[in-house]
Amino acid sequence: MNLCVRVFAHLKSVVGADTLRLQLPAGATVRELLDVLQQRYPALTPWLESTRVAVNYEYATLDAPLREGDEVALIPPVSGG
Amino acid sequence: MNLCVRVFAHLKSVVGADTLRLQLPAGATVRELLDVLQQRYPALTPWLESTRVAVNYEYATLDAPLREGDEVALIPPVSGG
Amino acid sequence: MRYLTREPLSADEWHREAMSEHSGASVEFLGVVRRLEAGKPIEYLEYEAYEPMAEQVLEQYIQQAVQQFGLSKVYFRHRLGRVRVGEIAVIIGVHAPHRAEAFAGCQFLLETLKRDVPIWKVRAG
Amino acid sequence: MRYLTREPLSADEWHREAMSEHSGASVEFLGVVRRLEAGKPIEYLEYEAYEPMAEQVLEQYIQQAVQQFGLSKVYFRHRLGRVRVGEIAVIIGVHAPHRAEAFAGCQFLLETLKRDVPIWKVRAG
Repeated sequence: MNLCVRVFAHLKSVVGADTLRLQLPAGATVRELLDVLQQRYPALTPWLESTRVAVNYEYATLDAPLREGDEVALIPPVSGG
Repeated sequence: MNLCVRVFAHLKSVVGADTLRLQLPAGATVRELLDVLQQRYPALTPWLESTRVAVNYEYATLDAPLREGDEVALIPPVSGG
Repeated sequence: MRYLTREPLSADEWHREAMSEHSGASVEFLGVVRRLEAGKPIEYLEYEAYEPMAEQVLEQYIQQAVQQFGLSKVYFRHRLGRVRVGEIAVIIGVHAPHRAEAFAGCQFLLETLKRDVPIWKVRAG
Repeated sequence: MRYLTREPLSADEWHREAMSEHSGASVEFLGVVRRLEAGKPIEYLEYEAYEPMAEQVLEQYIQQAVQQFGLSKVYFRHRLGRVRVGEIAVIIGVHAPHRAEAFAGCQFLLETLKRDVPIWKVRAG
């Protein structure tokens, strides 16, 4: 399946883009997505421990399965207010 | 010494006045004042456990000595706000 | 009287207070007379105070709050006499560098009001 | 957008909200940009958000706060883009029957903002 991953705040300069396009096997999990991202963007590695993943505007666990068309986002620690 | 004791809120209806005049020996304490008040106004007794005494606008302990001219007040539980 | 008044209260005066450039947080509490008092419908509450002592106790606690929580501004007003349903009985506003101190300072002043400031609800009607 | 805006924030709109007769407490928090950010003087902060998610997360937490604390009204606005020193970045206002729920509800919303709402300070200048 094709996935598009949105990237926010300082992670945009880490990966050099605000949207990443990936191909993953159908049913891949959030953890598998993060593994592929680390391989393609090694500079992300130190940031991933503090990064959460949102799927369709909700925080997702590492073992959540992804589906074609999901809106996936990398959410670094928030700092509103 | 002559003391004048101010009374507030529902205690005014308990003693039937908003100011009480008392004669006490020089150096009498807050506790001795309360003993005299209980004798003169037995209806006060059930209220005294929850009543604090202020001397010159500050809460006073039971063993604080009183002086001629002190402004003494009986402070029932407050309910501002 | 500085903190007590018999006039209707409005928060407008507090809302016009400028914030210091070192204050990042403003917290405000308004206490308003509710329709139900002790489960019964009312039209008003009447407040009485031992006024000079209430002013002095408030002044002491406000100074303590400024020190303890690093508040840059405090606004405190309590109304006396008859206060109708929907009208403001008390306003407590504080400015502080950060949110934790602002909430703690405002709540400290409200709790000391409820515990130690000689003001009483003397009548509901 | 309901809770996020790129326009300057003012608390006037919140201050005009009427209180229900069953609400005895109003608590308001204003977060304002300070001169010193991380110890250095600044002129402004810039905020970015993942806007549709931020709106959805805020809506969920506001509904939770209304239920959990019995709030009768909630006002929440966060500004995005450039916010200058002294300007308001966030307003959280709540009405509740009593003071404890009002403070708890306002602080709950502020803590969830700081923890879970995808908004970031992306630049200081």
